[in-house]
Amino acid sequence: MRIDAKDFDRVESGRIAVLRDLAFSLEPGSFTCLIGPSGCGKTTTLRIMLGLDRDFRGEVRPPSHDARIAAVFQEPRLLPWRTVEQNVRLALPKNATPDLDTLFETLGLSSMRSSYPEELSLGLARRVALARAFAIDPDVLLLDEPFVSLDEATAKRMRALLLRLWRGRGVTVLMVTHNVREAVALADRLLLIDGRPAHLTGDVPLPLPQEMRTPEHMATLLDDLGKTYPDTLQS
Amino acid sequence: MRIDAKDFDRVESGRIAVLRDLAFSLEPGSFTCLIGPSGCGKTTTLRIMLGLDRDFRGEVRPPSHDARIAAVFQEPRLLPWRTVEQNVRLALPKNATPDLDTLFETLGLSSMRSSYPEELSLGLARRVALARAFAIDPDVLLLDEPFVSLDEATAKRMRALLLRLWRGRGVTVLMVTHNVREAVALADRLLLIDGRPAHLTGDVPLPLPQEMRTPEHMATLLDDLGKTYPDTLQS
Amino acid sequence: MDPDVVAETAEAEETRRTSRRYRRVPTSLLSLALFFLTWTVAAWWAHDPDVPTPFAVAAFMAREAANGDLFYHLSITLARVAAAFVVSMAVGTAIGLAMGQWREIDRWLDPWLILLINMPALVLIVLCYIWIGLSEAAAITAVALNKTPNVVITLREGARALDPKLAEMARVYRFSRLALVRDVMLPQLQPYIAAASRSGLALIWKIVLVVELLGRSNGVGFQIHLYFQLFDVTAILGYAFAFVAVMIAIEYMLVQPLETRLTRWRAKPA
Amino acid sequence: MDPDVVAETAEAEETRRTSRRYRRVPTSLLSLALFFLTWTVAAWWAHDPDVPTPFAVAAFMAREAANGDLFYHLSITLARVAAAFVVSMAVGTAIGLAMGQWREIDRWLDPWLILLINMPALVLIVLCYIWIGLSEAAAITAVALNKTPNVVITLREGARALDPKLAEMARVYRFSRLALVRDVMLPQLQPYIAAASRSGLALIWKIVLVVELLGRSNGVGFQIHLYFQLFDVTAILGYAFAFVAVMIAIEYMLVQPLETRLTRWRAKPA
Amino acid sequence: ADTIRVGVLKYGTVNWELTSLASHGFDTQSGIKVEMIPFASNQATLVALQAGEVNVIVSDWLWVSRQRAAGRDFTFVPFSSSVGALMVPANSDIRELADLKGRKVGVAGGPLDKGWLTLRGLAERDAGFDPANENEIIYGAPPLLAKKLEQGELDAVLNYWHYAARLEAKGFRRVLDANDAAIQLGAEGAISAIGYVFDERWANEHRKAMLGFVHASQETKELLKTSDAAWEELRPAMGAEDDATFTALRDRFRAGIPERPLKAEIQDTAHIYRLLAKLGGEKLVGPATEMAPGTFWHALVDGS
Ligand SMILES: Nc1ncnc2c1ncn2[C@@H]1O[C@H](COP(=O)(O)OP(=O)(O)OP(=O)(O)O)[C@@H](O)[C@H]1O
Ligand SMILES: Nc1ncnc2c1ncn2[C@@H]1O[C@H](COP(=O)(O)OP(=O)(O)OP(=O)(O)O)[C@@H](O)[C@H]1O
Ligand SMILES: [Mg+2]
Ligand SMILES: [Mg+2]
Repeated sequence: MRIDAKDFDRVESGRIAVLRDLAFSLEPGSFTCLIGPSGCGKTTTLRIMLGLDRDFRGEVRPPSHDARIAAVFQEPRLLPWRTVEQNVRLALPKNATPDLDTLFETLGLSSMRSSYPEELSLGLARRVALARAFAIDPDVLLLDEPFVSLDEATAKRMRALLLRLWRGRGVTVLMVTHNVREAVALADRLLLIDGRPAHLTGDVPLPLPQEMRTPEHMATLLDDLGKTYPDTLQS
Repeated sequence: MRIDAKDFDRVESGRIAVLRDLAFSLEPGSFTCLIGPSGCGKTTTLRIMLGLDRDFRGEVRPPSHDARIAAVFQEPRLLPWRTVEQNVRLALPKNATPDLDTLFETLGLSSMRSSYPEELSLGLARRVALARAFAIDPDVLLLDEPFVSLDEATAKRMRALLLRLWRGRGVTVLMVTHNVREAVALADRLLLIDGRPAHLTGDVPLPLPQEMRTPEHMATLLDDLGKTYPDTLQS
Repeated sequence: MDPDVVAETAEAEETRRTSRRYRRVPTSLLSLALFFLTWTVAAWWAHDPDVPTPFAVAAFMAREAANGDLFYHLSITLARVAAAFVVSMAVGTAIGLAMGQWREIDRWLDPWLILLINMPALVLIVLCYIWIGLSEAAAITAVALNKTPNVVITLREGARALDPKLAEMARVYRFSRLALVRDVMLPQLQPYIAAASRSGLALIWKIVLVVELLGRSNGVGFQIHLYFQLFDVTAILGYAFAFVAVMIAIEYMLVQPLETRLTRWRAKPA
Repeated sequence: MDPDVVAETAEAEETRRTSRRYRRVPTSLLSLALFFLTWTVAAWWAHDPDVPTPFAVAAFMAREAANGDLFYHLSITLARVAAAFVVSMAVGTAIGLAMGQWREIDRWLDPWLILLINMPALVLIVLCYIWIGLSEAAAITAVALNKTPNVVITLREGARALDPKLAEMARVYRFSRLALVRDVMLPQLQPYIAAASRSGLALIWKIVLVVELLGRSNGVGFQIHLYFQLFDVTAILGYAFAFVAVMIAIEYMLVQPLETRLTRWRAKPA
Repeated sequence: ADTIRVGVLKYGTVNWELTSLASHGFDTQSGIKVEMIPFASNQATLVALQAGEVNVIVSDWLWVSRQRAAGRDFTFVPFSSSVGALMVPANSDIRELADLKGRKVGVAGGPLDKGWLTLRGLAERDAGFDPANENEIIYGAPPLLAKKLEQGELDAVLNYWHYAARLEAKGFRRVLDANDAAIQLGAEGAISAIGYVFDERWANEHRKAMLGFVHASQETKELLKTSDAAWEELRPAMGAEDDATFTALRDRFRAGIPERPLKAEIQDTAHIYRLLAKLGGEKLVGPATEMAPGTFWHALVDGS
C-alpha cells in the first residue's frame, strides 16, 4: 500500500497534513509492528488500510477479495445492547464454527458470556474485542494497541495466544503498539513512523525466531534500536 | 475509607460480588498506586471513593468538604461538542486562573486547543483529560491508568509533570496502573488487590525518595516484589 | 480474573424479578385513581351538566357497550389507526433513515418534507377525498400523509446521531445487511422509534377523528362529532375515554414490557 | 507530537467556507422548482377548477396580500403559533427531562400523559373554551395542552438516553448547574429537541387551525375554513402556502444554519 | 343603547340579514346596537354561546329543546324555514323518494339530521323502506358532499339549503326538501328549522333590547323580501361565484322567510318533534318525548 498524502479538514480552521509518502507492503504471514509517537497517524493508517477512510491520495491494494480481515480498534467498540457472546457471534462469517468455549476460557471470559458490555471493566471489554477478532480466524489481523489496560499476566497470555494463532494459521498481522519491548518480543519486522506530516523513518527486520529471543538478546536489541532511532524510540 | 462489600446485580441473572473487606486510608500528600489484575475492581473502588457509586456496604470518609478533587477516568470522557480548551476550562472552579498556555505546551496540545475531541487521536484525548485534571490544581487526584496509549517519550514527560505537581502542591495521589515499573518509579506506597471478591493482598511502602531511584535499584525492588506477590505482580 | 457469580437459587431469583416487574402497576393504578378522584371532586364541585362525573361517563359507556355501538365504532377506528400507523411508520422510517444518512437525498427531499408537514390536515384530507374518492383507502392515505413527515423528521435525527464507530466495526467484520440493521442500527434508533410511535399513535388517532368527521360514516370520530352537534359532553368523553383506555392497555401490556426488554442493557442508574 | 496546521491564506479559506455554506440553497431551490413544475403540469393535465395551477394560487395570494387580509390573518396565526410553541416546548422539556431521569415521577405522571396525549384535540379545545372563556388565553392553552405531551414523550426518550459517563465526569469536576445543563445535557438532547420542535411547529400550526375554526374570528385557520365552505380550493391552498412559505423561510434562514453550527463537532462522514 | 353580540358564520345567511339590518339602520330605530362576531363553523358559534362570549347565535329548535331538558335555559325565535333538500343531477332517474332504493346517497349533518330523519320517516311510510338500511349512506362535510355529487361519485345528496341552492344554480334538480316531507307527514305548513338562540335569563334581563332585536330582524326581512337593491349590497358577503348562484341563494332565502303565526308554527313543531322522537329515539332528543316547554321564547308566545 502506498499513501501519498492524507490531510484532515479541521472544523475550526485549516487542514492538517497527517501522512505523507508512506509506502510499505506486508508479506503474507508476516508479523509487523507499527510504532510511532502518540498522534502521529497510526490509527489513520490502519483506517485507510481497512477502507474506512477513502479520502486520501494514494492507493491501497487490499489482500485477495475473500480474505477475512479482523481488526481490534483502539477502543473495544462492542455493541452495548448485545451480550459478550452475541457480540462475538455476530462477527462470525456464515458457517464458521469456532471453538468459543476454549477461546473464552483462554481469555478469562467464561463467566461473562452473558454479560452486557456496560457491565464489564475496560480490560474485560478489550478482551472481548480480542475474542471477536480471534474467533473469525482471520487471514489478516490489524491490531491497534490491543494489550493496554491489561495486567502483565493477562497481557502475556494474550500475546501467547496471538503468537499461536499467527503461527498456526499464517495470519498476516499488523500491530500498532507503544510498547517497544512488546514489539521486539513479538514482531519479525518493525515499521517506525514519525514526523509532521508522518512518514516512514525506519523499517527494521527482526529475523530471529520469536522463541529464541531471550531477555538478554532483547535488551541488546532494544539498546541498539534506541541508538539508531533516538527520536522515535525510548524505553 | 472502608468497603465491606460491593456487589453488582447482573442483567441476565445473579449478582457478582466484586469487593469484600477492602479498607485503607490515604495520607494527605502521599502518592499511592493501586495495582490488581484486570477486572478485579480497581475502577469500582475509585468510583466509590468519588461518590459515583453509593450502592455498597461500608463507609467512605471524603477529604475536607472544600478539597478539590480531580479524576482521570479510564476513558478520556471529554465533551465531544466542546473544543479541547473549552473542555478544560469548563472543569475549572470559579476564579481559577491557571497558566493554560504552559500546561498545553507541556502536554503537546498547543496546536489542538481549538480542535474537537473527535478530531483527536486517543493518545491526544487522554492528554486532554490529564490537562483537565491538572488544570484545576487539585488537592486529591485519582488516576485510572492515565499513561496508557502514550508513547514512552510522552509518557515520561507526563510522569515528570505529575511528580512536579505532586511535590509542588502536596497533592494526594491515588493512581491505578498495570505497569508495575511505573508504580515503583512514582509511588511511595503500593496497594495490591486481588481475588474474587477482591480484597487487599499487599500494602507496600516505598520510602525511598523518587529522585534517588536508579534503574538498578528499581530492578531489585521489582524482583523482590515479584517474589513476595507472585500472583498479583509479574513484569 | 473473573469474580464468581454468587449462586442464587433459581427460585429466589424468580421471585425477585417477578416482584420487580409487577411493582410498576400499582403506581400507575394509583395515579389513575388519583386522576379519577380529582375529576369526581371537580365535577361535584362544578355541578354543571357540561362537567359530568366519571360515573355518568362510565354509565354512558356501559349503555353504548351494551347496544354494541361502542365496540363497532371503536373497532373500526382502531383498524384505521392501525393501518395508518403501520404504513406511516414503515414509509417514514425508510425515508427518514435515507435522509439522515445521505446528504444529497436530504437536500432534495427536505423542501418537500417541510411542505408536506405544514399542509393543514384539513387540506390533505379534503384533497385525498376529492382525488381518491370517499373511500377507506382515501381515509387511510390521508392519515398516513399527515403522519409520515413526523416519523421522517424524528428518524432523520436518529440516523444523524448514529455512531459511526459501530458502523465501521460492522463494516470491517462484514456484517450482513440484516445484522447491520437489526443489531447495529435499530438498537441505536430505539429511542427515536419509541418517541415517533408513541406520539405517532396519538397523532394518528387525532387525525383519524378529523377524517371520520369529514367523510366517513362510522368510527369514534364520527360518533364524537355527532354528539358534539348535540353538545353532549358526557357522550363525547365516553367515546374519547374508550379509545384512551385501549391506548393505556396497549401501553402497559405491550409497549412498556417490550421497552423494558429492549433497554435492559443500559446500566442502571446508581 | 502535533502535526502542523498547514498554513492557508485567510482568503482562500474564506472562499471555501462560503461556497460550502451556499451550496445547499441551490439544491433546495431546485427541489422546490421541481415541485412547482410537477404541480403545474398536473394542474394543466387535470384541467379542473379543483386543481388550480400555482399561478392561480399565487394570483389569489397577491390579491389577498394587496388588500391586507393575508398579512393580517397570517400574523395573527403566527403569533398564536409562536406563543403556544414557546409554552409547550418549555413546559414539555422540563417535564420530559424530569420523567426521563427520575423513575418515580415517570410512574406517577405516565398515565396522565397517555390520557392527555390521546384526548382528541376537539375535546381539549372545546373544554378550554368553555372553562376559560373564548379568549386568546384559552386558545393558546388549548394548543399547548395538545402539543406538550408530544414534547414530553420525545424529551423523555432523550433524557433516558443521556450518557451517564459524562454526567459522572461533570459531577466529579463540580460543574455548576448552568454548565451541566448547557454544556453536558443540552448538546446530547439536541437531536431530540430538534425533532420535537420541527414536528412540533407543524403540529401546533395544525392545531391552531382547529382552534381558530372552533372559536376565533381571525387567523389563517378561520380563513381556510371559510373558503372550505365555499369549496374554493385556490383560496385554501393560497392560505396554506402562505404559512408554509413562512415555515420554509424559518427553516432555511434560522433553523438549519443554527443546526449546522450546533452539530459541526460531529465527525464528518468519510 | 344596549349592545347585542351575535355570533355568525362569516358567509352564512344570518350574516346577510344582520349586515342589511345594520346598513339600513334598523338597529338604531329599535334602540339597540348589533355587534357581529364572525366564526368559521357552526360548532364555533355553539361554543361561543356556551362560553358566554356572544348573546345570540343561530341554531335549531331541536337543540334548544334538548338543552332545556338538560337544564340549560336556552330559547328560540324563528329565523328561517329554509331547509335542506335532496338534490340529484339534472338527468338523474331519481324522481321521488322510492327511487332512492339501492343508490349511493350523501347526507350532510349526520344520521341525526332532522331533514334526514323526516325523509326516512316519509320513505318508510310511503315507499315501505328505510333509506338508512337499504342504501349506501355517506355522512360527511356539506361542501365535500356537494363536490362529490358534482363529481358523480354520489347519486343523490341531502344537503343544507344554501348548498342545495348552489347546486340548483349549477343545474342540479331538487327532488324534495325536508319541509315537503314534514307536510306530507302531517305538518300544516313550513316550519322554521333554525332561529335565533339565546339564554332565556339573559333575554329576560335585556327584554327590551331583545324584543327590539326581533323587531329589527322582521323589518329587515320585510325589506329583503321585496328589494333587489338591498340584495345587491349584500353580494360581497354572500360569496356567490356567479349570477345564477346569487339569484338562487336570494330566492331560496326569500322563500324561507317565516310567514305563519307563531302559534301555528309551535303546534307543527311539536308535532314534528314527536315524530322525530320516534324516528331518532333518545339519541336525538334525549330522554324527553315532548318538546320542552319554553323552547320558543315566552316573550313572543304569550308576552310573559
Ligand atoms: N455496572 C456493572 N454491572 C455488573 N457488573 C459490573 C458493573 N461494573 C463493573 N462490574 C464488574 O465488576 C468487576 C470489577 O470491575 P472494575 O471496572 O472495577 O474492574 P477494574 O479492576 O477496573 O478492571 P480493569 O483493569 O480491566 O479496568 C468486573 O468483573 C466487572 O465485570
Ligand atoms: N477526523 C479527524 N479530523 C481532524 N483531524 C484528525 C481526525 N482524525 C485524526 N486526526 C488527527 O490526525 C492525527 C493522527 O491521528 P491518529 O488517530 O492516526 O493518531 P495515532 O497515531 O493513532 O495516535 P495515538 O497513538 O494517540 O492513538 C492526529 O493529530 C489527529 O488529531
Ligand atoms: Mg491511535
Ligand atoms: Mg478499570
